[in-house]
Amino acid sequence: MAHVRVAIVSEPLDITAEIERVSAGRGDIGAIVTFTGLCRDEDGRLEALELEHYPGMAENEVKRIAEQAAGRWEISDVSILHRHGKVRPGEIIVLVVTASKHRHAAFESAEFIMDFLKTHAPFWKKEHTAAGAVAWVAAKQADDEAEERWNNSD
Amino acid sequence: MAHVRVAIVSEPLDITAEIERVSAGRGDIGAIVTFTGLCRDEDGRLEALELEHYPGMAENEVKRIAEQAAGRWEISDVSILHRHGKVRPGEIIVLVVTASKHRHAAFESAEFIMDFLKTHAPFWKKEHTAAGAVAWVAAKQADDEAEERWNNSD
Amino acid sequence: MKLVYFAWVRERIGMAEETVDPPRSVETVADLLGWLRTRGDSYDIALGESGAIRVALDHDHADHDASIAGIREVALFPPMTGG
Amino acid sequence: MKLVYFAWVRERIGMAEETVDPPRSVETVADLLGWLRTRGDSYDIALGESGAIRVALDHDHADHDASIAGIREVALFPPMTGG
Repeated sequence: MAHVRVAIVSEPLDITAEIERVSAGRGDIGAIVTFTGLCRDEDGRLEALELEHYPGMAENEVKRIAEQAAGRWEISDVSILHRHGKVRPGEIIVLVVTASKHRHAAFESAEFIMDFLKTHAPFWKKEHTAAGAVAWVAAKQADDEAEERWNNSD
Repeated sequence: MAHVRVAIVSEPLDITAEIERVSAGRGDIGAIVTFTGLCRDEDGRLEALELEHYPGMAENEVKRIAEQAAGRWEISDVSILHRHGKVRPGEIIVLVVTASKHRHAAFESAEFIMDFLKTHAPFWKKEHTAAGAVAWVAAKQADDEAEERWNNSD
Repeated sequence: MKLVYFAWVRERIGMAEETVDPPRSVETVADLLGWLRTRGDSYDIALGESGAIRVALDHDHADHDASIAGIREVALFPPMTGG
Repeated sequence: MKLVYFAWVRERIGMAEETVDPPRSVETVADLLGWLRTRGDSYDIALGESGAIRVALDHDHADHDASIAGIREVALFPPMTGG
């Protein structure tokens, strides 16, 4: 069974530390895929994103997604780290790391995890613009469709 | 057009430095995907991989693959770094970084690049075992098939 | 039964959580949403586009036709935008 | 015309590169491979499984039926195993 690590944190995420944690002293990993989701500045309009989450459920749901990926692909390690609270442009919102002997398992499991995080993890983004406006980010139809495709057998 | 960076080097590769190079001071990147291909120890049997390459052609071919990816997906940055010479277990053989506003472009372009590197980049791996044996690594049929699928329209 | 609200559902209702004791006729999530909307304008505005309301029962995603029998915590929120 | 060899093709032929002047009848990569195999056992062993031999003409991948007219550097090597 894969090593699964999940964390919902309010501090900045460190990709280097997470890769190091997964790969240090290991001779059995051939492929590591990382996905880093960053806060964009929207052409300078955005001052910050505020990430609300559902404590308790968020951890459970993210862990469930990690375990689903580990059950579906031959991966030795999976880490999912997600910020909550205020995030500034250029900072990391979400970090996914998957490791495997084989590259396709590492790629596909990371993409699966991102598609399910978007549609299943109880987080909500609110935009704070430099001009002082505040608005909830709307969910994207494209994210539902991205998740849907994993329900087909492949 | 995307920022393309390609390097064929004999020194250890640094994933952190490359992510930093791509993302530092940028507010327009929403997604970064990295692929790290590591030298496995084959249950302790492997002492080192020796990577032979075709100087001149290797740089050209890797650059061509990066540019193909940049032409096919909406990516703002693509880096491909590849080792040559002796590589020890746990060290990085190849590092691919793609950045985009959108996650699917970043994932797919990185996977495309890896599939084409395996079949088109003029590198050859030789195994040196701890017991002193030496053998060329055979190409995998699976790699040809992985490359083939990108020729279908999608 | 504890109700918890998130994002614009929370803002429109004007609170993050409350404890309620719905009548026996409220058996499903859909029943609960209908009953809540009778409790005031803020609820009606928050839950009016009921197709946009997502639900979790004791931390598990659920559909609007799910039974709420025995559930301790019902969460109501908009479509998620994490990741 | 410069020939360069890599991996086990290089090891079996016993050198990394050489300059050759094939006869006029040698027009394609396949012709070149056939002519090289007449030059000695080491060539015959290296290039015998011709289906396993990959080719680049002036740094571009090419098929065995490609013309070598005007080419300055021909590379012969096994299937690649990089990445």
